[in-house]
Amino acid sequence: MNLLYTEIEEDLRSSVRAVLTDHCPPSAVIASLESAAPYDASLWELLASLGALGLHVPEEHGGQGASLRETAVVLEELGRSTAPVPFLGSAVLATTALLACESDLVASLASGTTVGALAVPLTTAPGSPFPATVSEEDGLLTGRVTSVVDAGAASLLVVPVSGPALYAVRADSPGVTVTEVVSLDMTRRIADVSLASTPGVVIASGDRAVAAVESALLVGAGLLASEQVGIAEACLEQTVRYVKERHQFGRAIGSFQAIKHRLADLWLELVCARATARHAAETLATGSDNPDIAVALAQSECAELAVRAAEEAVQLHGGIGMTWEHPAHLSLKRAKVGQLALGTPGEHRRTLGRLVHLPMDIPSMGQT
Amino acid sequence: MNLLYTEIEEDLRSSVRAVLTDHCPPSAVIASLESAAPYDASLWELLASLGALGLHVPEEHGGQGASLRETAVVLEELGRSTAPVPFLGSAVLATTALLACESDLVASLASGTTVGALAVPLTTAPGSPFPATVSEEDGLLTGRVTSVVDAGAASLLVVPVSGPALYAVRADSPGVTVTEVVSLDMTRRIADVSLASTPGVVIASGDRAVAAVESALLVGAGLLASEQVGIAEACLEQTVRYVKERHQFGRAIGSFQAIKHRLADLWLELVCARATARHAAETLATGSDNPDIAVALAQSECAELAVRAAEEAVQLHGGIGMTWEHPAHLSLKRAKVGQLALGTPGEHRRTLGRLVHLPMDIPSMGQT
Amino acid sequence: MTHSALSGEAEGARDRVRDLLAAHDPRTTDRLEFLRARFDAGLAWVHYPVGLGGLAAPRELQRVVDAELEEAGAPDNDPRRIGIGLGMAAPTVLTYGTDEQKNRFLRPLWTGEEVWCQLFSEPGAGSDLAALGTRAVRDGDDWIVTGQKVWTSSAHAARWAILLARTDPELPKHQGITYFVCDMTAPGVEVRPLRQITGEAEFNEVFLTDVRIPDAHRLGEVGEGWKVARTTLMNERVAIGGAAIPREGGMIGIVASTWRQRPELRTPELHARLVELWARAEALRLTGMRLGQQLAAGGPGPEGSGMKLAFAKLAQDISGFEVELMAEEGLRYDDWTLRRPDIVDFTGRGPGYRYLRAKGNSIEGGTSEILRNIIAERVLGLPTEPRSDSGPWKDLPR
Amino acid sequence: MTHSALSGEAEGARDRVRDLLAAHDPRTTDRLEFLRARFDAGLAWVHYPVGLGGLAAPRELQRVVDAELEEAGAPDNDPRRIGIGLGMAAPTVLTYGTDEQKNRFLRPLWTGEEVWCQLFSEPGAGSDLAALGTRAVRDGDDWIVTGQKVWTSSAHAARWAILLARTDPELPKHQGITYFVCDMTAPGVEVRPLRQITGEAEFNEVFLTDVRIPDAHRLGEVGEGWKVARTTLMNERVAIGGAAIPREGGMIGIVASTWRQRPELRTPELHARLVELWARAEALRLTGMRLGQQLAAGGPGPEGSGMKLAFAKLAQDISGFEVELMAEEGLRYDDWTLRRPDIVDFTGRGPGYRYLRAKGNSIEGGTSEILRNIIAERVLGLPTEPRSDSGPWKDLPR
Repeated sequence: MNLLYTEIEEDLRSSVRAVLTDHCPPSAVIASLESAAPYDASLWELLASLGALGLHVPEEHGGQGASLRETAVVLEELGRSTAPVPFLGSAVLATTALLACESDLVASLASGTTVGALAVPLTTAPGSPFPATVSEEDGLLTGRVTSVVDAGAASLLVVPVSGPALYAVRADSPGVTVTEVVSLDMTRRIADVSLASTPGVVIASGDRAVAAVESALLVGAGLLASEQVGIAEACLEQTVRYVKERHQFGRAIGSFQAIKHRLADLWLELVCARATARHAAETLATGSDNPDIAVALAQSECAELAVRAAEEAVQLHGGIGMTWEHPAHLSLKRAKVGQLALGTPGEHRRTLGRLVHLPMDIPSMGQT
Repeated sequence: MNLLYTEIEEDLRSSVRAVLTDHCPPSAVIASLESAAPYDASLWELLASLGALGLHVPEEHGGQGASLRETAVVLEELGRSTAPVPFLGSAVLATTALLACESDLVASLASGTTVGALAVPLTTAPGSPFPATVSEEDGLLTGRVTSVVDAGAASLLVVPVSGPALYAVRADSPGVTVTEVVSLDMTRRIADVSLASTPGVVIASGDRAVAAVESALLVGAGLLASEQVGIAEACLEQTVRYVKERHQFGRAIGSFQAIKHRLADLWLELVCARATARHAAETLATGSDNPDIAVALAQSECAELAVRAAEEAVQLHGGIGMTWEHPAHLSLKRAKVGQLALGTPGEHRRTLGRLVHLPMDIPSMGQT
Repeated sequence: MTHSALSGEAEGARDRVRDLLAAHDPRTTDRLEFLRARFDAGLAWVHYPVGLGGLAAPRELQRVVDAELEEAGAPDNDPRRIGIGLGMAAPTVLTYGTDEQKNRFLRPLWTGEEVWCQLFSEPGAGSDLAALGTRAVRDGDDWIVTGQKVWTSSAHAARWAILLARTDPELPKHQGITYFVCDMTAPGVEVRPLRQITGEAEFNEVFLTDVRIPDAHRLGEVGEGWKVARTTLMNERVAIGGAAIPREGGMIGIVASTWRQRPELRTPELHARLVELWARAEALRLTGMRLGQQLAAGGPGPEGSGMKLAFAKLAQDISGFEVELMAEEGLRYDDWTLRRPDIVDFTGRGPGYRYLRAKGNSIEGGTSEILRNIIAERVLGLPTEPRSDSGPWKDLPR
Repeated sequence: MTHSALSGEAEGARDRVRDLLAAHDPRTTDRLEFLRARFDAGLAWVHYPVGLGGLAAPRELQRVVDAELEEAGAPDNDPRRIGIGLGMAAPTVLTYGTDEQKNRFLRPLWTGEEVWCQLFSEPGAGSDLAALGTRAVRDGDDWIVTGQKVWTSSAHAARWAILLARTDPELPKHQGITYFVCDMTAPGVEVRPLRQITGEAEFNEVFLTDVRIPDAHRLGEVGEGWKVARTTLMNERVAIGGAAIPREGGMIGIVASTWRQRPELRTPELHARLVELWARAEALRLTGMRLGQQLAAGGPGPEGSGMKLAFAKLAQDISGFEVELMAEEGLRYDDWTLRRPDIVDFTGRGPGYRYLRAKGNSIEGGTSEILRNIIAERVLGLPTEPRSDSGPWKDLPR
């Protein structure tokens, strides 16, 4: 089991980081927060040209034939920069669901010509019951799904339908309404999706549809841990840089021991979280360990860490970290929403307890 | 509602502290740890002569006619010094149970001529079912109670008996076996008590017996919070003193900011815990608020605080705090056992949640 | 102050209130006219000197006056809107101002005709306020002031500011500071809203470019600005939690209600965390109550230094928990529009707002790090850090 | 080092092992005689020089030799018993010793005939080891040493000690120290057991009163003791967690078993805490595994500095939890008798012992506070504190 980054992964990271550094500086992200366009289309094209959108898609399906390990590295970088691109919705959730169904539609997602979204609430955790708020009648779909990540950017919706089944629906089909929500994280927006007698194409049904959705949720949660590591890493780096530069009382504030110790603790938590995120990516990619355990563990550790790192960044930047112009809040909002996305740490820990045979049934439950 | 200390209470504190400083220095407590005698009889007599053993016992029952507020102040001082005296078992638990039964036996406990113990496991929380592991047949008692605090020092056992009823049993009666346990806290020892066809005297039965035991447990838990405040206060004071004196790297270690901030946080927690302990004592004494809530709250806060303060004391004393000769471990052991005594903080919080209408019933319980 | 002495004073004050009301019926008198008359009657702040809105009477008497006037339906001076003037500028002007300054500034300050703001903090001088770098250079009877101030509430509404500026960079940092009253309408004063992570702009940045301040608007001696500022800052610290609040007052009450009303949100882990937060909130409430009792009993009340620290941490933990508890709703925000609120309202908006706004609690008005230093040094008596900033201000690293 | 080069060396070493076994059949040879012969054959530590128990061969070859000898049933030198000699004294003697010292000390050290201990820490010099005050004064060909050392493992069994003493108090603290080998049987050496909060005495205090040490037992130059000690200390830091441990290895496994076997102990709060601890333990296990892979790949592995810190905190949290989980059993202790254990055994005793012993994890071998400083300065590159201890040792506050 390889928990390190390979040379190929490091090369990929460099390419992605170079693009993000040039095309997605904090000032641009902040400027985008209130724009109507939910994502940065030109950045998306640059990522597509790097092949970053279809890394874990086999070559015969139009992808790079790499693995989820490489996709995880891209997410680390996207987390570092809080880039406003629909990567989680399209390149992770929708792509994984389509791959599991062996649908040809995956090729256009891998190439970036189509943006996809998986029509489930962003808070859905792996292991949840099949989310079927849409029903089918005479081949037409009707129903509503709230809080769908990246739906506002998507031209292709992958929709779980009671039955169970999984449908592909073009976003410009009759009866489709996508209503943007005012999101806490404006760099990763959610939207409510309504279908009213909308035509769609079945891409899987029965157990296969259930498995496809579960696979997407599990992969999504597992790779989100890598994004969270990226968020935390960037927060720690920015904070370390700031406390070295910022002088108060005639000293760099980073020479004060209380600040040093807090950052040392944060670094250590990051080191441990990174091991769990790599473990999840490796396990999802190779099946070398139980992926359900690996994902639940990585989410337990990384989701909390990202929030803590972002909160420490805001605090240790003092007043400047509370301003709209400073990027600290981008990380804070991404991290806080990440804590809710694809299962809260509490839900993942509950799952973990079940998976590793630490049961919760309590004899005295009745009396409380 | 008075959350301060009255002048009378401060005078009482001074008297008790003077006795403890003179007769119960850390060296004496450490020397006592491995002695067969479970407590310091001469210190007990001194406390008796101050009237400290019957403060909340009405004068007509041979006590001082003060209140539980004053008894709480004595416990703060006993916590500070980790004095090896059977105060919790005799002057709190047994005395409160006897008072609730209006038994004449309380007078000899208040005067200190008799040491009493309430025959329940020390871990029993207020609100627990009536603990009846002893049964009665033809007026003779048979059964076993484990982990009874201060039983090794007691000549009078107050024994809950199935029925329910409460009996007074002389420790030198036929069939009584008191087996000392190797206790984690050797300054507050526990013992297992066995009765085999032992004669006893009924002092309450039915609801009155149940209420007496509950009263003892509630008062015990509530006043234990004051002891825990005393432990934490002493740990903080000793640690502050030590870090001012101890020099490393050419500076008092208390000038290092990480240590300063940790001690500031600890002080703040102590300030808050003290308010809850005073509130519990005041509420138990006067009924000015819901005592069940007040006790659950105080135990939630103070039991954890004492452990944290003792752990910080050991850590910040460095190597010396790990030695048998240094008193830090006395506080650590007293605090850790206090966390288990009369309900863990977790149990008290569960009770608190129920009392303040924050229910725990969970719709999705079945799936975990 | 004995009780009977206060009773005598109270009788006198009640007479004055009666006279004021008789001469200026609140139902028919213009609000501002009434407030001016109240000031002139010495009933504005009774412990201030006669002629400056007061009666040189004990401070406790104010409660009696306020109660009587409120009962009669008299208008108040909207103290939340002019808090900086009342709480910080006025005591400083009173202590250090010349007679001319006191006569000029205090009346319109108290009536609210002139709003005040505070130009102290700078981008480079936050926790270390005494390191401030805004320069004031003497030019005849004026000073010419240039620099940048930040975190200024009410700057956009203010007529006057209390201002700290450096008049001698050669001296150690605390010694070269002078205290001024700055006219916010003077040329060279530019106010820009400072937007926060909540989307709102509660505060402003203030840019001062060659602003002329007459020497007559200096408060205290040249170079004694730090001493003067201490008077201001001592009056800033509000006794948070000093007032008795009910159980479940504040944020914990919002979360507790949600919990009770929304069983579908419950999990055992969230339950354990909620009860822990509830207990901490209740403990802090009791601590505030105990502190109030200590202060009332004339005790030293060092606990006060800790209340803000504990309150900030609790508010952050509760609001962070609330977003998690709300699950899907936690993904949403109420409004990112740039607003300019007059006051901070934690309860009127959504969980996301509370979460973000509470982050400021541990920064504004003294960071939690500085408060821990204060507790460690002033309450616990721990030694200070070795100093690195005792040389001339101009040589300090920054 | 190429693979084929190692193969060639390995063949040669295997031949030597065969020769050793042929000449000294482990089944019939006295243990000590065998170990001496092994040393003389250069198979003790193959990377040591020829004549000093080695073959001047690559260190990796040792694994081959050890495996061959183990398979043949040869006795080992009980490395846990003589860890300080092997891990700290030997590399220092090898690096700084004279030929005479190397010839005298290394063979009986390796065979275990002579146990070594370390006289470094003092009551007044713990985290700040370089502040040590034990004095060594020159007297002809000898030094006369007086002082007190503490936290000394194996002192009661040791024949020799590595010792740091101050030979010049006028110099700054790092410069006036000299490194000696001290004969633990010399007059004036007194060893007292140092009892810990667990009731055991793993360590000793060592009192040195006018102990004569010949100058021939000095290691390195006079005044260069700190440099010599760095060699010793670099060899001390054990790569905790470097080895792959199985899931639920260590303390978490004990608690998880209890949980599974004792449903009556379960509460929702304890469940949430247990799963959180389990996750932290598993994360730390994976971190150790990742660190091992980094080291194997020749990476810098700064993660190593953090492992001890994280391990200490985890061990303390798990053991604290375990006592709470055990409820009534948590009130009890297994044994307060003063014992003198050779090794620390966390799993063989009860929860109370684990709880108390784990408190030492964040103190011994570098406190967690010092480790945080190291991470902050060496890994994150944060600035050091202003120094207060650069003057002559004798003038330092203590």
